[in-house]
Amino acid sequence: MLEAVNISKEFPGVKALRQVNLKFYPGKVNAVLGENGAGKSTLLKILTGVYTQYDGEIILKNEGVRFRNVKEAQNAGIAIIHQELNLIPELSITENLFLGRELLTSVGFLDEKKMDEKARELLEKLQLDAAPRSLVKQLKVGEQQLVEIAKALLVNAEIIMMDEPTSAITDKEIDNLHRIVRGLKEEGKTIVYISHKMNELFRIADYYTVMRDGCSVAEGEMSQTTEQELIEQMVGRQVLISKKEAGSTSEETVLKIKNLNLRHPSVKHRKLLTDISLELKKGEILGIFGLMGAGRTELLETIFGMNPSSSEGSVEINGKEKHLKTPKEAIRSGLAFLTEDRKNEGLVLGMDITSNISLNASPGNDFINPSKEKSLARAYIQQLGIKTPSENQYCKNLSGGNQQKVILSKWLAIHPEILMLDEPTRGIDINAKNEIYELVKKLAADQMSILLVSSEIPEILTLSDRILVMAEGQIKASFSASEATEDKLLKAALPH
Amino acid sequence: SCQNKTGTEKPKVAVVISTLNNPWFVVLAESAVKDAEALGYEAKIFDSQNNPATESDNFENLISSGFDAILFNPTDADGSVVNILKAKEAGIPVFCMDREVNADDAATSQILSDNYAGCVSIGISFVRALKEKGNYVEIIGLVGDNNTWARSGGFHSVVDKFPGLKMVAQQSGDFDRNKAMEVLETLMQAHPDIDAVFCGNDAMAMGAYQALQAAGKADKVKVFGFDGASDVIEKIREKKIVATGMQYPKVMAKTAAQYAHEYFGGRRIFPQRVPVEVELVNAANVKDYE
Amino acid sequence: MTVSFNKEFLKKSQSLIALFLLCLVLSLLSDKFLTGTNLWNVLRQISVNVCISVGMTLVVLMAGIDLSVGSVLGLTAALSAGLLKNGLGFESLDLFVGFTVLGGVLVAMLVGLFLGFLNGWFITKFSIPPFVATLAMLTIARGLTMLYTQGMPISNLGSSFEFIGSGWFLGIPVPVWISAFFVLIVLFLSKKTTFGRYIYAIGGNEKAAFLSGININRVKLIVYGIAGMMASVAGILVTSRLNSAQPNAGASYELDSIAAVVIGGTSLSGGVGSVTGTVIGAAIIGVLNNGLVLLNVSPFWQQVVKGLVILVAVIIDKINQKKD
Amino acid sequence: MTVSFNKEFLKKSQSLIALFLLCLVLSLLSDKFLTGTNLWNVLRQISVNVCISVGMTLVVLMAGIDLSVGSVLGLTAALSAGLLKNGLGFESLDLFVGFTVLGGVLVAMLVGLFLGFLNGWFITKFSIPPFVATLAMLTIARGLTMLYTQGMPISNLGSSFEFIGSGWFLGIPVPVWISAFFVLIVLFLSKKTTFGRYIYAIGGNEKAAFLSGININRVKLIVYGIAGMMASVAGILVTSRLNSAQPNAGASYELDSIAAVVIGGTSLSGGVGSVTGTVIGAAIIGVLNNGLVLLNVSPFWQQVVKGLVILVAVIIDKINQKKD
Ligand SMILES: Nc1ncnc2c1ncn2[C@@H]1O[C@H](COP(=O)(O)OP(=O)(O)OP(=O)(O)O)[C@@H](O)[C@H]1O
Ligand SMILES: Nc1ncnc2c1ncn2[C@@H]1O[C@H](COP(=O)(O)OP(=O)(O)OP(=O)(O)O)[C@@H](O)[C@H]1O
Ligand SMILES: [Mg+2]
Ligand SMILES: [Mg+2]
Repeated sequence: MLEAVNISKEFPGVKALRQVNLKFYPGKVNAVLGENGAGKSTLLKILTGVYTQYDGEIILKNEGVRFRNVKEAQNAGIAIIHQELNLIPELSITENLFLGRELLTSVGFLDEKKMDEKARELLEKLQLDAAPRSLVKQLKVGEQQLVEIAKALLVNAEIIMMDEPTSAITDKEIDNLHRIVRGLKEEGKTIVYISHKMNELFRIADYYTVMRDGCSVAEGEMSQTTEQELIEQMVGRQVLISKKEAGSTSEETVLKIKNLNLRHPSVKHRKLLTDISLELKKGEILGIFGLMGAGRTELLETIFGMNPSSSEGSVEINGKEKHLKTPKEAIRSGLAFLTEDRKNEGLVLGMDITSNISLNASPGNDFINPSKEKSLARAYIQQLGIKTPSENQYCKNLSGGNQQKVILSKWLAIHPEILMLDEPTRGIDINAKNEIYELVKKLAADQMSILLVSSEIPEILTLSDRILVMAEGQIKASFSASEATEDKLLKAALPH
Repeated sequence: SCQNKTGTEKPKVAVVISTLNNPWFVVLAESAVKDAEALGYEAKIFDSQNNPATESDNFENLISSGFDAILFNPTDADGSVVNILKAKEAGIPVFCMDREVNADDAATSQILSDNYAGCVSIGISFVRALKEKGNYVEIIGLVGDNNTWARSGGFHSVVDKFPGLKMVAQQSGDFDRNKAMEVLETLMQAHPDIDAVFCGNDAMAMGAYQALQAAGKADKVKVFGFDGASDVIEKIREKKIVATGMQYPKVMAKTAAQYAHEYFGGRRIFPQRVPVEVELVNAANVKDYE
Repeated sequence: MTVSFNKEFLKKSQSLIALFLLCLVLSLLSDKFLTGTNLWNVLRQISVNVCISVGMTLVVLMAGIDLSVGSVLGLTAALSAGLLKNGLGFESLDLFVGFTVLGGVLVAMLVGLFLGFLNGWFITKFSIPPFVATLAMLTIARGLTMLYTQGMPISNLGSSFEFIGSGWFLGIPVPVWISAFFVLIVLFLSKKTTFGRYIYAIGGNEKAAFLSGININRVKLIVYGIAGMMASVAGILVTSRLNSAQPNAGASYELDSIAAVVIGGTSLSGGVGSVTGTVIGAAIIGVLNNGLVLLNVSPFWQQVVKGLVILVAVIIDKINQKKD
Repeated sequence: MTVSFNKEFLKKSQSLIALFLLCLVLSLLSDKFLTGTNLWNVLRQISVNVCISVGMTLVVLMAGIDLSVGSVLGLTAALSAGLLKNGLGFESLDLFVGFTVLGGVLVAMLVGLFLGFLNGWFITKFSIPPFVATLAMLTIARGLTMLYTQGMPISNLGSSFEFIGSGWFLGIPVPVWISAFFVLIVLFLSKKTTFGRYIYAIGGNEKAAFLSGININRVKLIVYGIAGMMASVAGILVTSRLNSAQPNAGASYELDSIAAVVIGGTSLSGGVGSVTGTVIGAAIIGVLNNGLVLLNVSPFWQQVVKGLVILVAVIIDKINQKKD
């Protein structure tokens, strides 16, 4: 159906693709695997007319094509969900869905009604509970990702490419998406699917291609391979993920939250958080699990001082009551917060890696110490395996997973007492994920306390000493590491 | 300066003008150029954009590019003094046109149009036309411009002596025809019964006249301007505008160019101030003005 | 963007509150303010700024800016006046083309459109920041105006031309008809067509708009073209009002226009705002100018008061928005 | 932001190429251009714009804008001149305070700082768009200047004051020393301090900066304060050069200043750019003004040529950047 022949692409200082050859088959889910920075997104962008400067050839239905812009690829029947969200925050869901392919009335004007109707249908199909007219900026990242998916489903494309469509959504929505993908597959469409979640790939994919360092290194039927084999092809060696050993936490309470409540910003009498109480011990990793919209992000944000006027309750750090009114105060009190939305809240994309890592690393330090910052940046590049030509690379030029690593470095660099992680391994490849797990475990062993929010049950189970389950803004259950299982967590997380 | 020039090279005359954003000054500048060229010199206009700092830049630049005389229309009576002194230091004669600078023996000579005196005569004609009684509106020019205050001052020095004449509003029209028209449109709402309008220049007088005409009051309200612009002269002929002060940009330009010519010829003694009278133009004498 | 009668709508119409308050205060301070003639005066006076500003709104919605509107106004005004008065002569061909009022107006609008396209072309073709490209056009067009007019006004353009700026039609001043006509067209364009949607999309997130297959350069080109054309319409209004084209007509109008757009709630970073908001913004500025003269506030104090009122208007707006 | 001698650096210095080309052309066209006096003239002439523009650079880097610089220049210039000339009298207390040159300068700078803070306060406290807040300040400060001066210049301020604007020190004009001094300070501030990094971060991604614990409001307040203070420094330069404070000094300087910033490669949407770029931008404008006068280009044509050269300069810049 669609074939890439000897495609190469170079960015200043980076050879992103070297002579990539691969094929995508109709009626199949074609998975593309590879570490962060292997070139997956770049390849998809070439195949969809985003990048027009490249060497090599694209063959679509046995004919060579060269798209000069996005529209041409669209017209050729190719739809794509980009890895980075590409929505327009100030426009409504409907307006975003139909952008560039609006429905018109017979006289040629916008047919709002019809578009809203279709949007509502589509949202229902994806089980996204939002009005078609609500603005995209009011949606959380996960919801936005669903909108992005809906956008690709809207056009009747023959080839649908999905670049990490599930990085921000939870298992429930993933199942939903997979149902839809299977439907498309049955219609004979070509699906290209990128994900770092191995178990997911084994559930949905039929055929795979592995990329490494800008080359395609292996391909085959999904049913003929194993996770270990794939990982070895991606990474070049074995990766073993080990569970955190119990018992390294002390009895000293670092963070104590009592009766935390958060009002809804616009709807009166609605609460986003209700009577949350929890304790975090020194050196403990406390996992917080929940489905999308459970309020986990709100909880972390509130602790971090981002909702001072709409929240009540007490937050104690090291036994001292704190009224944190800004992130600055929170950071001063020893908190760090890795947000889930890296593009809008995490990175200054126009600055280089060094500056981003040092951005909040120097409280009370008025002057920049270039050599110190440089060695700091280099240390983290090394430690987290950030794939970049140098520490002076602009963050906007990094692959998604590597951007995530830069944000993590930025927070680690201030050596917080309490580290709050909101979906820390979103979009991170399996190898790097493992490295981050090891790092988190080591930090905990060094007496850092960690609040871990994740939608990936294996991640929660691997890392946590204790697990809280949230639903509808409340804590519904608490498990120790030994008693928690996937089943129990899921059951507790379902809203009643 | 010119003494060092060889005979083959024509002396260069700079015309530094306060602004080209106003037709009156365009006439002044272009006449000066024409007259200088007619006398056989190369001449060139510098626009100070109503900004003494820009004027300063102009002076520095023209001094370093070797001009031999300056026909100068200053932006400001005080702010321009340093500039003239700079030229003097470089041995370049400066002949002021129209506007005065507050320094003796800085400029070689000043050929001046006396805005204050001109508006005194307008004031006198104003008092007569209104028979010492009535309500009037004054539309002044740009509030930061010193001509604005010279004109307003001259006018009021006469008119304020007559208690029967009451100024019901004083507003700025920025020397702009459109702005003056809009201002008067609005003022007529608050003061429907005015008898006269005095405007700080002729562009504003035209705007005021048009506002009155549109409101059907052109024959009841007497309009006075200043400058001697041709469209106002025509309106005076049609008895639609009462009077204006005729300034002579062309005469001033010619005199200045002539002085420069004589300076090159060796003359060094010039009168410090040469007043060029502002003449009152009204229906009685309008036929003398083409 | 679809306006239904809900909170969203109330939120959007907050600048109306500032306008109403302003009118209320003025009508208390002066019994002349709320008279028919005065209100028609205000409407006629703002129609020039409204024409420029609706075009500017589209540009700003797209996260652009057009500093050249005042100069384009001046140049097209001078051109149309020159053509009307002197026609177009080709001496070598012994050819002379006279222009009717309609002809002069059309040429002006075409030239405005062309200058706007030129702005858009530089901006899209060489990815020059809009600020720089239109600043260059500001200077160039003003220079060309001066060259064309030799710094002198072109006057006496005939009474049928004057009618455009000073006439009345069905009890309403002609400039008000004209500006209302263009407001409606641009409003419609911005709200009901794909083109308008694309403008918002580009301002909201240019990259996302690009990835949705929108031809961004084309949209930009057209929007700058419209802005140029609207400036020329304003130029015709000013010229016909005075029955004379002034060489410095329109100088610094860009600031007034951007002020109307921004006071009307359109964000300079694009994507948020509306043409209706701009009309309200222009009305606030116009009413303020009128009120200050009506109350005979001294010209020295006027500027101070004007600045304060603009601040207060925007603060009222912001406080009301926050309450929601 | 760390500048090492690599491609990045070359890319940043592209506007230098435009400046060099411009100088080359001018020195070929006029033998007066490359003379010592002329170059000092150019440097002295641009020092006012440079002073304003380095402050403006910080504001624009933060995705803000300051339209009030020209008016703040005017007000502080008038104040310092007034104090120098007339001192400060409190009749009721029978008290009179005279001012030395240094005292007058300091008061002007403090007032500039204060007006800048006021801008910043409105912008952060009421989240008013910078364009509107500083536009209001533009009007208010100009009005206050008119009130203070009654529309008349304040002149004859004494020769020691005049020295600041017209004197020479170690063979270099004093204004050049002063502007160089401030350029270096602001350059250092923007590149070598965390405060400078915060400015870039806020312009690049305000939300991320906030979440990184940066006190955004404080940074904004200080930056607008600096911009106001730099405007007052420029005001002192202008006033002392003329030995007279003009009531409309600085009018429309904001455009020149923003032009210098943008031509120098700083993006109006913030986060990208540099103080060095701005100095080059100001130099391009200054050299151009100087060159056009040296070459005897008529004033009307000057505007046209100026616009074209600015376009070409920026296009050269862009094309060179694309090549990479
Ligand atoms: N615009 C750009 N400029 C410079 N380098 C770039 C640019 N975009 C991508 N790269 C580089 O190209 C390489 C491939 O990036 P790509 O985004 O394709 O990786 P990926 O396989 O999608 O990784 P991830 O799993 O993290 O999304 C990376 O080294 C990246 O840093
Ligand atoms: N600004 C807002 N306006 C309206 N509703 C909001 C806003 N922010 C959050 N919500 C709603 O609050 C609820 C909690 O959302 P939140 O994102 O905190 O959950 P979560 O458990 O972190 O989910 P996720 O996995 O998506 O991060 C959701 O129903 C969300 O739609
Ligand atoms: Mg990717
Ligand atoms: Mg979340």
